[in-house]
Amino acid sequence: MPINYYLFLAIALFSIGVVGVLTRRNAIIIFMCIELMLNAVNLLLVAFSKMHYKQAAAAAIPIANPGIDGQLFVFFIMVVAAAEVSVGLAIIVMLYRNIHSVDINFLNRLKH
Amino acid sequence: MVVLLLLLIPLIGACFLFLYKGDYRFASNAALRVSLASLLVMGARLFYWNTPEMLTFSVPWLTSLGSSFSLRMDGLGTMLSILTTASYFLLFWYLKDRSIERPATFFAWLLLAQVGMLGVFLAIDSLLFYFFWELALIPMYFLASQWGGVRRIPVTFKFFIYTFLGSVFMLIGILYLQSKTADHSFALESIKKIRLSSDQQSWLFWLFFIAFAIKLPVFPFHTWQPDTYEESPTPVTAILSAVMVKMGILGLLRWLLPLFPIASYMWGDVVMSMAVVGIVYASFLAMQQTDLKRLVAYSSIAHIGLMTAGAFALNNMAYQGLQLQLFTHGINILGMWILADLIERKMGTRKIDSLGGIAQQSPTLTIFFVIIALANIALPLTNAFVGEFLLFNGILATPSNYYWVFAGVGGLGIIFSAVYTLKMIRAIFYGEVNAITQKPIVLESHECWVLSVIVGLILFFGIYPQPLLDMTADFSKELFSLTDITSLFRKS
Amino acid sequence: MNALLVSAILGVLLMLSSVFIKNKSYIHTLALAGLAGLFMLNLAELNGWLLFEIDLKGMLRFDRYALVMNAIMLASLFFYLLLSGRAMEKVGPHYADYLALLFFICAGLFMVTGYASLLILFLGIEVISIPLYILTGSDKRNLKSNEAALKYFLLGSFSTGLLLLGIAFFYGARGNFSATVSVDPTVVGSSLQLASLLLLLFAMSFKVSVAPFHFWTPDVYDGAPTVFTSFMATIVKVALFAAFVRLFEDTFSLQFSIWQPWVAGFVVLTLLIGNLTAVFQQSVKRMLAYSSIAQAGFMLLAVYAINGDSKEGLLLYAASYSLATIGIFAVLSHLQDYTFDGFNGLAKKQPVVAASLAIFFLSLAGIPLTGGFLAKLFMIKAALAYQPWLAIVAVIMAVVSVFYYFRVIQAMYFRSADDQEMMPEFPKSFPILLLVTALLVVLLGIFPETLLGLLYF
Amino acid sequence: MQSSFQLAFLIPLLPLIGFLINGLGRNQLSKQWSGLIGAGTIMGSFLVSLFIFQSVESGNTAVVSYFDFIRIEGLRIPFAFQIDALSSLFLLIITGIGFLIHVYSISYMHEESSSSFARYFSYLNLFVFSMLLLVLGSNYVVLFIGWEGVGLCSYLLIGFWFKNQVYTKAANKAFIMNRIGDLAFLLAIFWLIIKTGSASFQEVFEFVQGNQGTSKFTATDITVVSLLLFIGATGKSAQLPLYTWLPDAMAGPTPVSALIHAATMVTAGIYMIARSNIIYSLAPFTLTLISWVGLATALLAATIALRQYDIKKVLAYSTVSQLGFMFLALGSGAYVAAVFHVLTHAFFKALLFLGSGSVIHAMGGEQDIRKMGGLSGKLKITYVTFLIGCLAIAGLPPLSGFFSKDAILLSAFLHQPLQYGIALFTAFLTAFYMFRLLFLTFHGSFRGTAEQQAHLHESPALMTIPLIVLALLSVVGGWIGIPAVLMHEADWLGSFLAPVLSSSTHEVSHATEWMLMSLSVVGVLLTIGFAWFLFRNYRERESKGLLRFFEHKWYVDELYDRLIVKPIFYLGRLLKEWVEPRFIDALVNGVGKTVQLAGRQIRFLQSGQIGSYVLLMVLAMVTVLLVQFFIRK
Repeated sequence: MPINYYLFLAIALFSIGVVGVLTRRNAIIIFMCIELMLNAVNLLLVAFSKMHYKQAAAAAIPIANPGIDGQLFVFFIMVVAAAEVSVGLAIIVMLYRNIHSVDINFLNRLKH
Repeated sequence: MVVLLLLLIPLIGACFLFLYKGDYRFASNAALRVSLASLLVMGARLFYWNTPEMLTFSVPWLTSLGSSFSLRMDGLGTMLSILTTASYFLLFWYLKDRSIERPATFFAWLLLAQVGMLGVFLAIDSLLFYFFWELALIPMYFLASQWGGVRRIPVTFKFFIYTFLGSVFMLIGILYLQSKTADHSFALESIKKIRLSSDQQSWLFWLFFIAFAIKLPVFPFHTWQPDTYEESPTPVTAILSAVMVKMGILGLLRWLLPLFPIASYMWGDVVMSMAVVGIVYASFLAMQQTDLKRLVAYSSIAHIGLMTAGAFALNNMAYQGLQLQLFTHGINILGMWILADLIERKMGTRKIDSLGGIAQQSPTLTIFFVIIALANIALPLTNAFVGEFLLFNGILATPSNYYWVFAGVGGLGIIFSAVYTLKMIRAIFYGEVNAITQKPIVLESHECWVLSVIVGLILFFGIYPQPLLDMTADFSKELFSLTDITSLFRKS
Repeated sequence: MNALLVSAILGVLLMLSSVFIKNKSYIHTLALAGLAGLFMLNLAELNGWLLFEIDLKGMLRFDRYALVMNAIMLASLFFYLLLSGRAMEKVGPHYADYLALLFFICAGLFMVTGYASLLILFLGIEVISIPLYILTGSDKRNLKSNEAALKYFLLGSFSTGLLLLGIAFFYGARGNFSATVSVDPTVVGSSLQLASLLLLLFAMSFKVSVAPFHFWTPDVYDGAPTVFTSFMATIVKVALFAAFVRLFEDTFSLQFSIWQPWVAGFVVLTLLIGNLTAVFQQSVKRMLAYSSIAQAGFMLLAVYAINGDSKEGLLLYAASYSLATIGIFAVLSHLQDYTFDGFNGLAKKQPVVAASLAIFFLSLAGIPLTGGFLAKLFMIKAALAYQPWLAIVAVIMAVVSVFYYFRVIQAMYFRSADDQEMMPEFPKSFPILLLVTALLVVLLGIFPETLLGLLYF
Repeated sequence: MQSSFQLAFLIPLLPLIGFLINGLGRNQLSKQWSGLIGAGTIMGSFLVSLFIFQSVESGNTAVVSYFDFIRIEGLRIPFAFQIDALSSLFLLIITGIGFLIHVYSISYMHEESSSSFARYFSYLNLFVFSMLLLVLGSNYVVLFIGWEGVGLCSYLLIGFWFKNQVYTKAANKAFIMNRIGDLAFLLAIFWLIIKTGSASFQEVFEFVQGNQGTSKFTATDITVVSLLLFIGATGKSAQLPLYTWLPDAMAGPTPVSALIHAATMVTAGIYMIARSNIIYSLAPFTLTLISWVGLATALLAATIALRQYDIKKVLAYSTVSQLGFMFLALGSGAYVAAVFHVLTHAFFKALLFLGSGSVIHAMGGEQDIRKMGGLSGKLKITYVTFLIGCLAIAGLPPLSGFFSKDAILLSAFLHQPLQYGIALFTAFLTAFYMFRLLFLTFHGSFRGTAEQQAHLHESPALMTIPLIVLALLSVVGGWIGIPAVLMHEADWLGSFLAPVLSSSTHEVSHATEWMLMSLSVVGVLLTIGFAWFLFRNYRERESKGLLRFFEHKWYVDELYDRLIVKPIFYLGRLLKEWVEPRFIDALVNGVGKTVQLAGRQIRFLQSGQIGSYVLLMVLAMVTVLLVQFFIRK
């Protein structure tokens, strides 16, 4: 299967995430959309890693396990995303405690 | 070495006064001593310490940028250093035993400004020049804004912004020149070596000229000046107009003309028109003023216009006259400000309409005022005459096609200056005394001395200006050789 | 390398320390000592003495530039802790934890200054961002703080997404994450390359708050507790700029002609928006937020014109800008009234503080004899080598900046306080420390060689 | 060089010393002392001038150089004195008459307080100093120094009683009008310096004669220079259009009017043009212009003098008119005649002014002749001397005025008969208004108040002696220039001045000359008779028509006010009220305003809504990507 399919799929997912961020009001849903963007990137990385592996194999370049770094990167992204989730949810909860809402439209004390 | 001393003495004095907050008497005396010291150094330079190594100083500084801390005192520098040290000494002498709030800081700022101005006069490294240029500006800003009049804050802020805007354009010009030099240095000598096309010269010319024009100020960049002069405390105004405006002229003479002679010729007509229009314009406004300080301020614009026109006359006569005028105008205007301050302090008002008849009560003051005012309108046998004589002579001999227009229109200044000066004298001193001018103005001895010294200088150099002319002869000759249009066009 | 590891360890130590040590001043002292140690270690590494011998596998590269930048950041951080360390206590009860987070962030800073692989860049940025989200929201009861935290968090992770997408494309095009010069010019022109280049440009621009990706900055800086705003606006920002410069100096140097015009556009936009918006602000804190955008515009010139001047300039900028801003925020955190009138008559009551503040603002405005001037000078010089008009825009904007910086000076010196009890009280040592910082700023403006000398000898 | 020339520096130095002593010691010196110093110093320089004069007469001339006033690359202006026939002659006039007037002043000013008495004499000495500098200078710059110096002193002395703002206004007017001329004079000097590279008379004249018409010094140059110099002269010597200051200048003390505004200063213009006669003889156009201007001035002033009632005003206008005659002479190339008239005019006009001073003194400050009359009885000496003065100015032989005026009329006749006619008519007018003045003042019945009548008395000796001396001079002063037709080899003046002044010698038959003389004499006599008939016993009459026009001085002052003063004032106000604040300054402030306004607007981008932030960011990114991928490809 050519790489382009993965590419377009990932970009589509990413765009969906962006559009979600643009359109939704609920902080948690926005955050989910951001996660969607990250996962699109994960998909892309895996696909590329596979592609590079194939190329290396075809060209018989003597590198130790080619394309592995892409997959490693994915794990890092997951870890970081997890950390972000914890912090982000904590922030949202704190906010909810104070204004009993997670609608970002109410967040405009700071402006101009 | 001398040059370094000249900078160090006021600097140390300033730091000392900043740290040590003395009472008025202490502070003024300390400042007086400091200014006396630098005046003595200057005198020593004139008579003993005039070997080249005495007059130059250079240490590596900001070498990574290609700059260096190098000073040199040439004829022009000497003239202006004398002016600076003398004006400061006279001013501080005059200010002796006068109560100002936070005196120590006041004098410290003034001395710091002196460092900046002397640095501008002596620097031969363009970046250093820019440093001192700004260093001179900041203290003036603080002085005017802290001890000034009611509208001081907006007025002085405008002054600062305006001047700063001009100077940053110059900074770009300086950086551009440095990038063009062979050895990537800011030194004047290596900048002089660059061969610039006339287009490059043109826009560099404007980058520099704007800075100087605002500082001077030349019409139509002058609008900050009357307000600032009016709102600043008069001693600060005195320094501003006696010494600081000379920075602009020096910029023209040492940087602009020699670096961009062709552009100076190409744009000479434009600048000269601005200058002479400025003379007439400022005279007209001066005739209309009712406030003594504003009147003197506008008259000073007119004088500056004449000097600027002279600078662009591009011939030896004008250069000589201009440099002589730098000194004489400084001394005269200093006298005018001191007198204005006296009158305001003793009479409690600056409005010339509400004064009158002072001549009956205090003849001595009147004599001083009349002499200095007449020197201000360049009556023969006063110091300003020779300067203006040579200036006008040079303007009439300028290589432009409109030389006679410039000379004629500028000459109107001779008439108008008489008009507003005599008007002022008549309104302030003649006529019957009124409620305000009842009590006579008794000059304290030191005030009397200061004015006598000024009058002495006026008369001496009015009768025998030769020493000053000789002082700047070499500089003028060199400048002329660099800006001589005929030879320039023969070259290119 | 030394500093990176040790700072992480110190972070853990401090986190635990809150359990054993109750006296906050001890913790403060401990943190200061730790910082001093880090500084020493960094200098040691600068002289080639390493604590551990680790095979970095080409992931990190601590060259001179990175180390000097680290040294600058550590020094700034040291002064930061000295000046406003105690002010943190006002924020909330978890004093030790704030300090711990600071040290973790430090580790992240060293990663972004010294990364040799985009993976480390990504990790570094995250290690910086996540604790910053927490610090921003650390004033839990304060709605502004909450709002700022959420905005920062959402927008920050959004930009992380961009960054990652860019890295992914990069990987696709080059087959590795190494941030060194591309050896294979054929791939340079490909669409993937282009896309990754632009996406990374956007992401980095966001992190250093370059227009049009600056929108989070004013709100977050305004909402966050002042002490942490000061940290974010200075040390973090310069570190990220170092990363920015390295990315475009090494990784994308071959696409110079492609990205330079865009960067130029961003510079102009940033200078305009930052300066013009700052002119109209009423709160000094928010004004400083916008001014930090404006300064970012100047620092971006270092990215625009990658050459010796601009890199040295960035170092000077990092030092002078951080010190000045830290000092200003330190004073600000002691004030009740954040509007310009809050400074009225400070000169009479606190001459030393006022003088130091004046020096800081003069430095930010780029008046000669201060570090700020030389920094701007380098930048303009660098830009002049490519585009005169860019330099002209820059200086004009520098003049505009005088509009708002001098409003504070006017308030301090030329106006008198309407009510005296509003006047802030400072700790005994504070004015002296502030003065020292100010003198450092001046020294940078007079003898920059001492700093730049570290780069090459 | 003649030994006596070494003393030349004393001539101006002594008055300067007098000025310094009187000026600095004005509060210490008693009146006697300051008067003594004032007059004594002038006496001293008069004696020195005599020495020098007789050694000049024996044919010596020299340029005595003291120090370099200005010495720069390509220009050297020494501070040097030129001693020749012309300057030595003027030296005598200035110091001689100056001395007499100083003496006169001692008694005339005795009512002043001692300090202002000393101030008066210091000014007077300073004036003499500057005037001597003017005539002694060997180059245009030194001449100009004196030129401005006398202007200054005239300003100070007109405004001597500075409490009266009318006087000070007149002083300002005098100074400023002089400045207008001075500007032209300066420009002429600059022009000469640029063209010839020098300002000293000898070098300039040699250069001009050497290179006239060549590219070095074209005909245009000559015209320009001569015109500018002439404009300068009109300012100082009160010619059209710059004459109006002189009548107002009568605000000063009467001796001052006699010395400055009749005898010496106002003749500086004639001196300067006579000095530059070499340039002028090359500029026919300018000469014609000068003659016409002079003539017009003479006529105008004479007509005005007809209807003036202030005794000093009449004399002032007659001075203007006489100066016009001198310029007519210059214009007709008769420089000697002009200088001759300067000399004689100095005698009789000083005499007349001092006489009027004596009258005013007697009348207790009254100057309006309508309030006088019949004074001849009380003021015998004054009357006689005044009568001599009138006869002299009217030009009756053998008094001095006759010879000089005759010379002028003759030259005019030769130059341009029409001018001769007008000049002759003007001469008759002169006789008419002078005798009108005489009759109104001294004849008929006294028209003043009673206590004035009681107060009437002859002035003290210190005042009458100068009158007598001047009267003698006015009688004999003309005999140094008796034309050949009356006596052979008697034109001493002409031969004396010949080396300096190029005299136009075109012969005229004796018959014509006789005819002209007799014509003028008869005419004058008739006019005097007419005046006697009219004013023998005067009755106030409302003047109407042309006379009214004359009485209001042709409304020239009003005209100038409308055309020059007011417009300048309104223009200035326009600049102050509108151009400066609303235009230039508004432009500057506008920039700052714009910055703030822009800030105010851009601020609203920061809406505070995360959504809008993201949207803007995404939009920016999309634009960049699109441009990069589809346009910049």
